[in-house]
Amino acid sequence: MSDSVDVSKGLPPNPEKATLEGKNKFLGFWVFLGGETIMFATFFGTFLGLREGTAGGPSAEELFSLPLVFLMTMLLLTSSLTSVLAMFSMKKNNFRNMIILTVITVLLGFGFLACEIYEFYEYVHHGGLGFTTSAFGSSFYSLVGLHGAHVTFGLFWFITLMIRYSRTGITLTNAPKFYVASLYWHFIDVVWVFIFTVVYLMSIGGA
Amino acid sequence: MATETAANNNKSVLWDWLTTVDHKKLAVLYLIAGALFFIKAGAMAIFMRIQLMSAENTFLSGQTFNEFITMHGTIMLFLAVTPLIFAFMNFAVPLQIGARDVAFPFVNALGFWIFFFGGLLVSLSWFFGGAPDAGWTAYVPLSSGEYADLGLDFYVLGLQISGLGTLISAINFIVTIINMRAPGMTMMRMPLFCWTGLVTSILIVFAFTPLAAGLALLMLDRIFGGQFFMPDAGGNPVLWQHIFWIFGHPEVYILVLPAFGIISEVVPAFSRKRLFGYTAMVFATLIIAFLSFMVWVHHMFTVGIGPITNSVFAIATMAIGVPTGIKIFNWLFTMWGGKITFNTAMLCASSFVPTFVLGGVTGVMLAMVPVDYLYHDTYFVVAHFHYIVVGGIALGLLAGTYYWYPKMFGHKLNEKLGQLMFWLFYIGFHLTFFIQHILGLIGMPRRVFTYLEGQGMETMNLVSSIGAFMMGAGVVVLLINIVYSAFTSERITVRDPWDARTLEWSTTTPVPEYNFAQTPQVRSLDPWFYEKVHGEGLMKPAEPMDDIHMPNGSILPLTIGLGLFVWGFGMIMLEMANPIITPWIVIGTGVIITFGSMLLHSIHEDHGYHIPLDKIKKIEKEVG
Amino acid sequence: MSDDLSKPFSQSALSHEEILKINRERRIQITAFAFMIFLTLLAFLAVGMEMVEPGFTIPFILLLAVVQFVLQLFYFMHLKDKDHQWPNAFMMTGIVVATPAVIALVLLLGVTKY
Amino acid sequence: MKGRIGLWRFLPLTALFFLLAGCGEDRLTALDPYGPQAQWILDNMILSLYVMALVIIVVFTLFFIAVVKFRRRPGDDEIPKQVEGSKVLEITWTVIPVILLAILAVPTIWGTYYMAEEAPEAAGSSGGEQENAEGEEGEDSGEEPENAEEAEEEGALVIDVTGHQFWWQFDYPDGFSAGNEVYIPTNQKVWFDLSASDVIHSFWVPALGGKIDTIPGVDNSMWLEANEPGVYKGKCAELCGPSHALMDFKVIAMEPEEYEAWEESMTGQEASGEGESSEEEAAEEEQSSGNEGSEEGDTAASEGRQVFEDQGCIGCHAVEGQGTGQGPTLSNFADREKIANVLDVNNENLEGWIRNPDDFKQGNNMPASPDMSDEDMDAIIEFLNSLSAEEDMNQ
Ligand code: HEA
Ligand code: HEA
Ligand code: HEC
Ligand code: CUA
Ligand SMILES: [Cu+2]
Repeated sequence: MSDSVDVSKGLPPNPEKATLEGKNKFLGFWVFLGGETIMFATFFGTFLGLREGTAGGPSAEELFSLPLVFLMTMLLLTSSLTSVLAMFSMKKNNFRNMIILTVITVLLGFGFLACEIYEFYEYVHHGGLGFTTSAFGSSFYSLVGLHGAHVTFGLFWFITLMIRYSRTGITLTNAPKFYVASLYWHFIDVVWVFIFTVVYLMSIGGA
Repeated sequence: MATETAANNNKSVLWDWLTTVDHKKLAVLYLIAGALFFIKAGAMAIFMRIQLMSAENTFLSGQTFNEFITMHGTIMLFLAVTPLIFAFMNFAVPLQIGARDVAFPFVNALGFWIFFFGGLLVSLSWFFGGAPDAGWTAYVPLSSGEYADLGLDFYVLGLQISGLGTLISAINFIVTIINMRAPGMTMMRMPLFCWTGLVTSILIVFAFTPLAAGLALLMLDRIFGGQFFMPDAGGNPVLWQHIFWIFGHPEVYILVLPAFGIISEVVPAFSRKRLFGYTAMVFATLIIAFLSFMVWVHHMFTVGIGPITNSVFAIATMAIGVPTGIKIFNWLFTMWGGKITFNTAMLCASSFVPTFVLGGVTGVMLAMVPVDYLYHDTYFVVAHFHYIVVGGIALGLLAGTYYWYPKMFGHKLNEKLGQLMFWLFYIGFHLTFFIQHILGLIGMPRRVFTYLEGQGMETMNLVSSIGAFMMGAGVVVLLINIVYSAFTSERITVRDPWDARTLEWSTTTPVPEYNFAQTPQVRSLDPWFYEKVHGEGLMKPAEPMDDIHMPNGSILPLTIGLGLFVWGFGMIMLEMANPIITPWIVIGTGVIITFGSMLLHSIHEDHGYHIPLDKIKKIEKEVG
Repeated sequence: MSDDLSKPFSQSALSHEEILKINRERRIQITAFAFMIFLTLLAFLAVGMEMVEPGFTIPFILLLAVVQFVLQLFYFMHLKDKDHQWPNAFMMTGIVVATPAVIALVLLLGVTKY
Repeated sequence: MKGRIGLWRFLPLTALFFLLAGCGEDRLTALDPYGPQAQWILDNMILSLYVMALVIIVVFTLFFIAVVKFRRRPGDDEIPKQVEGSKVLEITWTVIPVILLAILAVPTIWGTYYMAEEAPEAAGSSGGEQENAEGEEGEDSGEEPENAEEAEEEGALVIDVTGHQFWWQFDYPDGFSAGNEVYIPTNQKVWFDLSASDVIHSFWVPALGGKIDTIPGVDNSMWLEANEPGVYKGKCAELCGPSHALMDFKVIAMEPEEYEAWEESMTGQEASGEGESSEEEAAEEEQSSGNEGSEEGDTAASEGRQVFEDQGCIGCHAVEGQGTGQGPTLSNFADREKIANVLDVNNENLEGWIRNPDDFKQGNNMPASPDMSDEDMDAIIEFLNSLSAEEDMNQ
């Protein structure tokens, strides 16, 4: 049936979709991402709806600092590029390159995460905005925090994959897994585009 | 060739069921779980009806009554009907598209167990100070930490978990239907049940995610002191209502579409006629699905959002009547000119049509905003949706049960008892719910645990309660029938006891583990009927006989579900006054079980096993 | 075939043309990336330096976000490729469903009546 | 055969409406409207019923015929003609419902705006009401849009409504409140500005009009108009806790003159002749002097007032002027038709209520006073029974 691919000539051109299993993973994951859009949309809507509800606490304009957000954006965007490049290496059956690029992706991701933790720490301890301070605080931390949780999950995913398959090279089983993880990572990146625009830039330049 | 043959041959039956990844066995598990939850929620309805039987009755207190309505609604929608439709989807969809299994058998089992443990968590609330009591809609502030107790935490976390299970099962169905169809089974040759299954799954993907988000917000609000909904700190209670109904309205179509699908299978089968206007039916389904995301504000007309919004959403809501009408008339014209056999399955399926129309037209009446100012939150609404969920979905599920029962269990259900059940249920249903329209109009709000004497509501409520008892009797007859038939019905050995039309009837009964020894070649809509009439009476194979690849069973789905259950329970313990163990230990345990199992699964690469050719030949010979 | 599934490959089955094609595509991706960085910079500058007229800032940066969103989806995530109809359909549905939802959560909270 | 069940069920429905409409002594049912809004709703409901009747008749007829005519006789193994579909039919049953829905859409939108009419600007000045009395009459004029302008010139009555678990607070523009019972003049639009203090409730007077939710943090408004004097039952329609079912209220509509008198007795202006003063003592004296009761009754009541204060009741229950928001205002308690909406008015019930309110309304917010001495209880009851505005104005 359809899971019989020609493997005699080497790694097939689209290893992530060479098997039925891979095709299924690929499609299933896209469906999941489709669902994630509306999940994030709900959090975005919540944030936008409650943005003004500062209840006397600090407001967005008072808190946010553009340079830090810019740095974070650059880290994440770049990591997205490296993970794209990793997928090109995968297609060419260049396992070493793929791992190196993925490691870079992960490092950039950790950089991003560190910034975010620093940012939250600052807001809580010096900005006076706790999770429970106001509706603005709650919705801000839950939206950005949800994204941060996705980043964290993505990082652990990459790391597990790399450890698990550190010796095997690219196979028809793990190619879909790497591919799907990289899709996930891009999706996180896409969400961040909206976060920096809607949460940070719009709050600062909003008036 | 890695031919580790079925490893669980010598394991116990119980172990076999706990670790199964076979879609047919999971279907049975879903069926049992769903039926148990249905009986539980139905029994609650009976208690509610006893309380409302007479004015100022004191059978239940206001608090208990609120817990009953909440659990009744929640269980019925999330834990009874959802698994029941999943039972039939699990059983029929792979067979109808000619697949050996679903796309991700492991995920299929995972979905079941997560759903099951989520449901268990909701049900546990009774033992920890009371069930949730804010209605299945859980409107804040009534459901917030300030006004509701632990019960709501069980609601939030239990639904979160079971919703996760539902979500991943839905993804699985989507991929199955898109990727696993047999050769020749184009999208426009798929049976309508597969179409509605696909569309329902898509709706689940896009509706359960906002629910997950909403429940997360509510959980953050209740357990971690979030400020989303309380106006004092800048929050807004209407936010929850939007999120809930963005999910909630599609949810009702999630439930009804598979019922539509079942009707679209049963009616043609017993009218011996192909489905009238197949293409129109498919597109109507898609339009209904699309519109269902654009109408949610019709549950919030009285919130005071403003006249423009209300008007727009009213029109959108009414528009749904058009594609639904297309379906109704197509069913009618399927029967028209056919040769109709009236057995229990067909009785349920055909009576679905007029009953559903009664419920549908009251829906359109509700959509008239200013008049909804009268109907909203009265028994008129209760009557509207029971006409659909009982007169529509429950009848559809009963039809499905009687229809697929022989294929699932190898014997038919008793006809006499079946018809008795049908008439009890059907008459009881009309008695219970028709009169509730009028109750609503004369001023009976819903969710009231009692009503004062002398308001003219006593007789009608009594009638309604009597009807409910009849329905209960009907369900009891069904249960008796199941037991009775298991002992007395003759085994079915033919492939196709109903002389039906779709692929699931082309395999042997009982269905072998691998469904089809050879993947069938599909040449038409209603392929089995086509081969019976135009072909040689058996499906043409699309491939030579060969070893069949099967997935291995695994206990990990169950442990992941268990892990989530423990995790969720730990979260609830954070809210308990004096938990015996530190909640964080419980949470940690749950997290470790969950992620540990997931890790195990991803580390242990399992390629399944092959059933050798000679074994297949032997099995095929045995069943003839 | 399950034994093939966990076996690495010594070589790639890509033909020379296919490798060239992949390299070309990779160049396009890098260009797209550069363009996205540019868009991001523009958005930050628009807000940080108040380059754009105040009333226009929000529509402007939202537009930039949407453009970048499309680029990300279609290039980095390959939605432009032709074997991606189903993924495309699901993302589109997600967006179509999400848009009214966000609008409702922002506007229709009962505080201002529409 | 199932077809017939549905049909004969449906026909009596319309008959039932008229049947039920007759027995509306308690003025609860929406089938017996007493105001232009409720009338509009009923008319349009019946309109939609006709449309639905059409749909139902068509579907049921087709169904009935199909079920009877196309049964398979035993032994008949013929395979019927396999029809694929029909474009013409398909279009027919798309277009006709669209037309029917369009018919319903028009009144829907019109009515939405009709009911969303906002209170005229000059709201709140009660001075206008006197003249209003003759200004507005009849159900018909109630529907006229010009009516709004008319009202605008003269100033409309706007009552603030606050929903509490499980009672209603009505604040009048003139600085006094009423608990659980709201008095309105007949034949004019009365506006309500609604909100809630704790959870969401919903304000509904079936015989007068539609409902609207009262939501903490959100301000809503609606209008109602009664054509006839009388008592109209109101209900809370949104689940709000264990005693949601018992969260009733009453709308008492009076002829405008009468209403005016009531209003004055609540503000205490005319009777005491002390102008704007709403000093506690003055108002209290004025109220008890209104009692036809003897001297003893009078002193007992003022003693009762002392106890009422000592027991802390006054902390939650105002007995004149503005309400506290903690408990229903009792300024006109003696005029209540029910105690806390659930108990018939008599002294035993009142005592029972005060001793342990939770027995009658689970989860309500009034503290129990089981250990209060009998004398104190009697004094409080005496005092509460003296709090009447109606007797005042009848004087
Ligand atoms: C599966 C369940 C299901 C289904 C299918 C529907 C279908 C519909 N529902 Fe229902 N509804 C519920 C379950 C369902 N509903 C539930 C559970 C609630 C209460 C939730 C709660 O508050 O707890 C509810 C509440 C509800 C409300 C809110 C009432 C209120 O609280 O104030 C409204 C308002 O518009 C509504 C409308 C509709 C409409 C227009 C349809 C339409 O889809 C119906 C379309 C069908 C037809 C119209 C019949 C067939 C058509 C023809 C024969 C063609 C010709 C017809 C015409 C021209 C009219 N529903
Ligand atoms: C699929 C959904 C579904 C189904 C099938 C039903 C089925 C029934 N419902 Fe349900 N109902 C809802 C969904 C559903 N309901 C929802 C969503 C609500 C709103 C909740 C809310 O307000 O939040 C609601 C609310 C609701 C109310 C209104 C409560 C209120 O507002 O105060 C009533 C009252 O009559 C009622 C009655 C019934 C009855 C009599 C049945 C019958 O059809 C049930 C028939 C089944 C049985 C009778 C079971 C038989 C089993 C036995 C007899 C075994 C006996 C065993 C023991 C006693 C141990 N329901
Ligand atoms: C903490 C506030 C509080 C205190 C103190 C209090 N009450 Fe109440 N009272 C309430 C509330 C709240 C209600 C409305 C209960 C309901 O209907 O849910 C109420 C209702 C009543 C009613 C019925 C009102 C009606 O509209 O029919 C009476 C009578 C009454 N209280 C008398 C008293 C007396 C006498 C005392 C003193 C012994 C007292 N209350 C003390 C809060 C209070
Ligand atoms: Cu207040 Cu129900
Ligand atoms: Cu709906």
